[in-house]
Amino acid sequence: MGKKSLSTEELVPLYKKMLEIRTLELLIKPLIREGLMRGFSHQSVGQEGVAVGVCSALSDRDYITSNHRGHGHVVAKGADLKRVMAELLGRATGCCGGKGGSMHIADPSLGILGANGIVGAGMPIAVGAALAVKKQGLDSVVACFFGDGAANEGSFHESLNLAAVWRLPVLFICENNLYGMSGPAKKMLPIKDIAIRAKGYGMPGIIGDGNDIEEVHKLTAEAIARAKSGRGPSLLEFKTYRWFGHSVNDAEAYRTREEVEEWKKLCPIHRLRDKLLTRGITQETIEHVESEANAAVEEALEYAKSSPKPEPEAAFRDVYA
Amino acid sequence: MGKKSLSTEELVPLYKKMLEIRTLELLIKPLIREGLMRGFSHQSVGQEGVAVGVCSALSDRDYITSNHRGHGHVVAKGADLKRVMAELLGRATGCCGGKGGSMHIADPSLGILGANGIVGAGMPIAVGAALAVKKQGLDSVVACFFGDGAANEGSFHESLNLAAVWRLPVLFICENNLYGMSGPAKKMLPIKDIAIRAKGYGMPGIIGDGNDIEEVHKLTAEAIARAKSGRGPSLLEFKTYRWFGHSVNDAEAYRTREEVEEWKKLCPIHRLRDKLLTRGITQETIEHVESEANAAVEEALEYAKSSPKPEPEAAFRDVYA
Amino acid sequence: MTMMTQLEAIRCGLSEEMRRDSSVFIIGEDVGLYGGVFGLTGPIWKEFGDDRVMDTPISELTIVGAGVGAAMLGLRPVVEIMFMDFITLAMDPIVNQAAKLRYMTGGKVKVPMVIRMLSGGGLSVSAQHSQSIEAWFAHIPGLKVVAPATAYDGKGLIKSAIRDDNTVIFIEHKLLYKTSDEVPDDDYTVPIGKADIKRVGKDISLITYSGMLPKALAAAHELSEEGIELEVIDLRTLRPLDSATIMESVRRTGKAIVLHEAPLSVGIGAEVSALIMEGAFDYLDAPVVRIAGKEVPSPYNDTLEAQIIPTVEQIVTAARKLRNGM
Amino acid sequence: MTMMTQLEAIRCGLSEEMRRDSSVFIIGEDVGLYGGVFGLTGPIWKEFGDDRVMDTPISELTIVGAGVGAAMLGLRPVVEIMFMDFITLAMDPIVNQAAKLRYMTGGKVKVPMVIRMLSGGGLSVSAQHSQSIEAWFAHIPGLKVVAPATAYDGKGLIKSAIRDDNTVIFIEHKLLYKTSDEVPDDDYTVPIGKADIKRVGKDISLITYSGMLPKALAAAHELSEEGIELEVIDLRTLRPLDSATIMESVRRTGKAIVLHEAPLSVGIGAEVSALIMEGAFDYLDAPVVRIAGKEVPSPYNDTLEAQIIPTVEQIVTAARKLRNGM
Ligand SMILES: Cc1ncc(C[n+]2csc(CCOP(=O)(O)OP(=O)(O)O)c2C)c(N)n1
Ligand SMILES: Cc1ncc(C[n+]2csc(CCOP(=O)(O)OP(=O)(O)O)c2C)c(N)n1
Ligand SMILES: [Mg+2]
Ligand SMILES: [Mg+2]
Repeated sequence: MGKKSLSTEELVPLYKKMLEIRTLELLIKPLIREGLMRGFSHQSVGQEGVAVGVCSALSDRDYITSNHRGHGHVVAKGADLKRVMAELLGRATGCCGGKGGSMHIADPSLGILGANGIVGAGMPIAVGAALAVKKQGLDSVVACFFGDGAANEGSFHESLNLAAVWRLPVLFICENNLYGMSGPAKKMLPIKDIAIRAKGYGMPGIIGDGNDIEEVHKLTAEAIARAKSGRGPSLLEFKTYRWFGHSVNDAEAYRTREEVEEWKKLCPIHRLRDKLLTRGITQETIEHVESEANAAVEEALEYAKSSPKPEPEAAFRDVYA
Repeated sequence: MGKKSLSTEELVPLYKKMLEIRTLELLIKPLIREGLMRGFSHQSVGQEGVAVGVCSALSDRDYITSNHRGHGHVVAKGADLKRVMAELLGRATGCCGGKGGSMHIADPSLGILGANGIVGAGMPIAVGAALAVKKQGLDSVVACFFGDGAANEGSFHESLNLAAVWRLPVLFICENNLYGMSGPAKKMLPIKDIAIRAKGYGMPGIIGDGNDIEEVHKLTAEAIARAKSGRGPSLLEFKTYRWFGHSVNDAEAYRTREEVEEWKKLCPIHRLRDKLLTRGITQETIEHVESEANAAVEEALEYAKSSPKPEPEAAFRDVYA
Repeated sequence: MTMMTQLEAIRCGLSEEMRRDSSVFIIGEDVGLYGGVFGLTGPIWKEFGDDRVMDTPISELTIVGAGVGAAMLGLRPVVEIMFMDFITLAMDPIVNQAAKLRYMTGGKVKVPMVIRMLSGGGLSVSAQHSQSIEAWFAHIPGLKVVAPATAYDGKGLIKSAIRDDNTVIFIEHKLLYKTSDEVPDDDYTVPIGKADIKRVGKDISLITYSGMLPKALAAAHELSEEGIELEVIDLRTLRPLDSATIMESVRRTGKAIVLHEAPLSVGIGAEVSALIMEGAFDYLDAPVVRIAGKEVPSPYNDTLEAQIIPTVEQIVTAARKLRNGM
Repeated sequence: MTMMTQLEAIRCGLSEEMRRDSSVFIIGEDVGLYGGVFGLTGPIWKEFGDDRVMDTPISELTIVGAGVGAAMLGLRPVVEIMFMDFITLAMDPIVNQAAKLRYMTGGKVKVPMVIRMLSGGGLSVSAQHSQSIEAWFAHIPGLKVVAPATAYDGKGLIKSAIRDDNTVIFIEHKLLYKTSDEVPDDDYTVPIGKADIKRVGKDISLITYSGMLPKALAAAHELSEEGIELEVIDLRTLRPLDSATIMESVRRTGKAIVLHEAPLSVGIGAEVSALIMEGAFDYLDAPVVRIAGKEVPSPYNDTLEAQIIPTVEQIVTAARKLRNGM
């Protein structure tokens, strides 16, 4: 915190984190096909720059709320790959004991207040968490991830307003990936940039390239500094793109292959890789990191697969505290 | 429509309308004290300029949605004083048969889609009505009245967004009377002018003096012209003030007597009266209009008082069509 | 007659009504080009285009509220809310506006709107995409609530719902979409407020609706082989309930089971049980048995989820017990 | 012991808990300087100030949602939603978040929040300010629901609700605020989940809660003069229901009336009736009688409103009939 740009050395573990997320996300479709994973699952391939960039600026004391497309966010915030993978496979060792699944991964001990299946629902929760931070005098911020589609929910408006009037330490992180499920942001919003809405809440509205992890980190760090010094929330809009369909079944009729290909050229991972190489990180180091990331996900998958399923009685636990 | 300013002659009936509203509103407290009126009731004394100014620019084909402070809106839109008064007294002859009361006055045949007891709830309804107008190719607009407090509800955001993306013929009329029930707009909103929020919906955000009926009329007429020519909705913020408490029981601890007195000097009715006199309307005409307005309200009250109460079985009618 | 899935039948009913009446239109998230989460509205969009099948921003409160406004002006919106769980965001326009406007205005307006939503578990989609909260709507005067369990009823009821001058909550179940049955080729409706005896039986009345109907019929089949004849009543409409059909059956059989997927407490089953208490007490050989979803949110893991949704076995066991007077 | 109104008692319970535990705070619209619509929170604000009694913008969804977030971080928010009717705007944070978070995270979090709201009719405040929709919450696993009918229970239950580690829906009734009874001066709690026999009687069990308790007691008084002894059970908690107390009583009396102000269909009364069917069928001399609000929205006119809320006379008549075996 405070420090706004990362050294090349500091970027290396972020490269690894992005790779871990991507590798994990690439497993989803096969896992569903094999019947090992069930339910709805939303992949964030192409958006790793935002998740990792934002979380790289957060400390262990900070919190996030996430949405339905949350694998990247939670892994970036430090969730254990093994337990995430086990959760995706519905195992007893999963971070929610197999009861939450893809849309509900949470680990409050790591500041992960939860993914969410309800579009926009994380925003009021983030505001409340920030209120608790302020009331308790903690040195923390809450970063709240949501999409361009969620920016049209009433919860967006009420949350930004409340956070602003109370000057709460929240970062509203909009991942503008150009589409809701299928609804193009340019048809669902009457404005080009969601960040414009910040004006209506008297807070800074900042636009960044979500596929440039350095920029994401820097802008986030600035907003954190602002929040921690008591100057209140910010709205950060990161332009990015999801490479895959909304969920596993999506004909993607609402966009062209060309558009997808154009965005793939802006891959946040490749861009960081190129930068690292230019800045003197060796090919060996890169490859080492890549194989480490692969191994970590591989290990997580093995862990998950060999983990026990929850015992049936677990269905009846954890309803009440 | 189209014509943006009113002749002095055209202002006279508006003067009368404002007086009718004020006279009616002044009856509320006594009626409640006498036990003739029950329930919650919110007076709009001081805000007549907005109600009458806006509705003076509307035609019979146009629609309004109103809120809990709706007496002025519905009377300005042409609701029959007798039937409004009868409704306030819960009589069978009331415009809702005595079943709605102060917060629910409606008369769709006059384009009055209803007052509303739920803050913000009229906005989505207005959007839907405007959608119907557009779909049916009607030459109508929908004016949606709401307060500064309502501008913090999620419904505000969603409604402005939807109306904007579909370019619907809606006028969002915010009566900024500086307070919600007690919450001062300057504490409940992080911005000075609610009209700023229009930017977030790519629509014009216009600020007007709500106590200057000519200005209200002119700005409304412009927004109507815009809407009818297919250029979509506008947000109009009229600064005004309620002279009385939020409802009948209100200690008004949240504001000073001085503030109230300052605003009373800006009385929309007196201001119009002065203008009319300056512009050559005679004292006699003014007094004639005043006594007519008084008589109309008096007559409405008599009508209401002498009207029958609904028969008990009426409680069981009108649940389903 | 054509064999079709319930999804096709509902689509067919929607299309026919849209052809018949130009004031009918569909409004919701991803209903157009995307075609709806399970593809139901896609072909309708192809036929009618963007004006009649309207994709909206993600704004449930205002989608439903706009439905109310459009209906007040004489249109017949069919609002799609995707998963029923999301209706939590739009209860105000339904309950405080649509259900009450007619009454509050002394009969001056009507709100002919249909709100379609998907309920139920069984797909491992966890706690926020699996609920069955029809009981909420069935509790609200001014609303009608239907929940068809077959293709035939799906088509017939969507037509009735659209033609109804009141707001109708139309509940579909994820697992029923793929089930098929015979659907007439010409125009027909299924009346709102009328239950249907899906299998005649003399021993026990089993009252159910929506996603549980196939399990009820499977249990009836199994029990029949042991000589226990279940009468399976499909409520189809949850408000108003067809008390006459229930009573006639229970008075005949003297035994009743009520079955639904929603949690037990204060569910539709409670209402049916109470109604039977009031209308057939003297005919009952044994207390009415309720079989319902467990009192927990829906878990992700499928083994866990299977624990909380009523099973054929549970029905069979309950029926045997009832028959044996235990 | 001090004689006080229910409003004072709830206020007193809130203040005491706020003194005891600095993590407790009140959040809602017009709760501070304005003091709440009926003045309940005003003196608390005077004592604790803006930090502990927080006035919010008019944003129900986010007020409740913020309560969830604050509770997840260890605070104990007491959210005020003014009239219960407005909760239609905040069902998502209650039902999809607060009620499910613990389960969805496999027990990792708790959401210790209280949501206070005013229910009921009788003040001519029409259809959007008079509802009693407690049945919705009582249907949702993960929530607790309480509805005290006396000053004593009001204070004791608000304390239990605040100390509870789960989300508790706390329902107050407009007409009960002014009713008074004796309240102990020292710290005490009323357990959640425990009904209370407010009047002992041997002939008929009358099960009720919230705003109907005074009418139940008035009817009991009147009936007693004719030699019919009503046992009046005040449920106090609507989820979880205290089935044991109900059963014990009904098995003793053999007759039961369930009474509430909310509309009949799929209300709490249905659940109680069904429970009695299941737990005391063989003890019943007659079917359980439900007395409930009429199936209409609340009208403004007071004569009309009186038509739809259960009356003492209705209870007396029902009890006489039951006693006479009709
Ligand atoms: C309240 C609610 N409405 C609708 C949905 C269905 N849904 C899930 S994700 C989604 C699109 C969200 O778009 P965006 O916020 O841009 O996030 P992205 O999927 O692009 O990451 C929709 C409509 C939902 N889960 N919750
Ligand atoms: C959804 C909802 N929340 C709260 C209330 C209670 N309430 C009624 S009017 C009001 C203040 C509204 O303020 P504003 O919109 O500025 O209108 P004004 O009263 O100033 O005309 C409040 C909080 C309500 N009726 N509905
Ligand atoms: Mg998106
Ligand atoms: Mg105001």
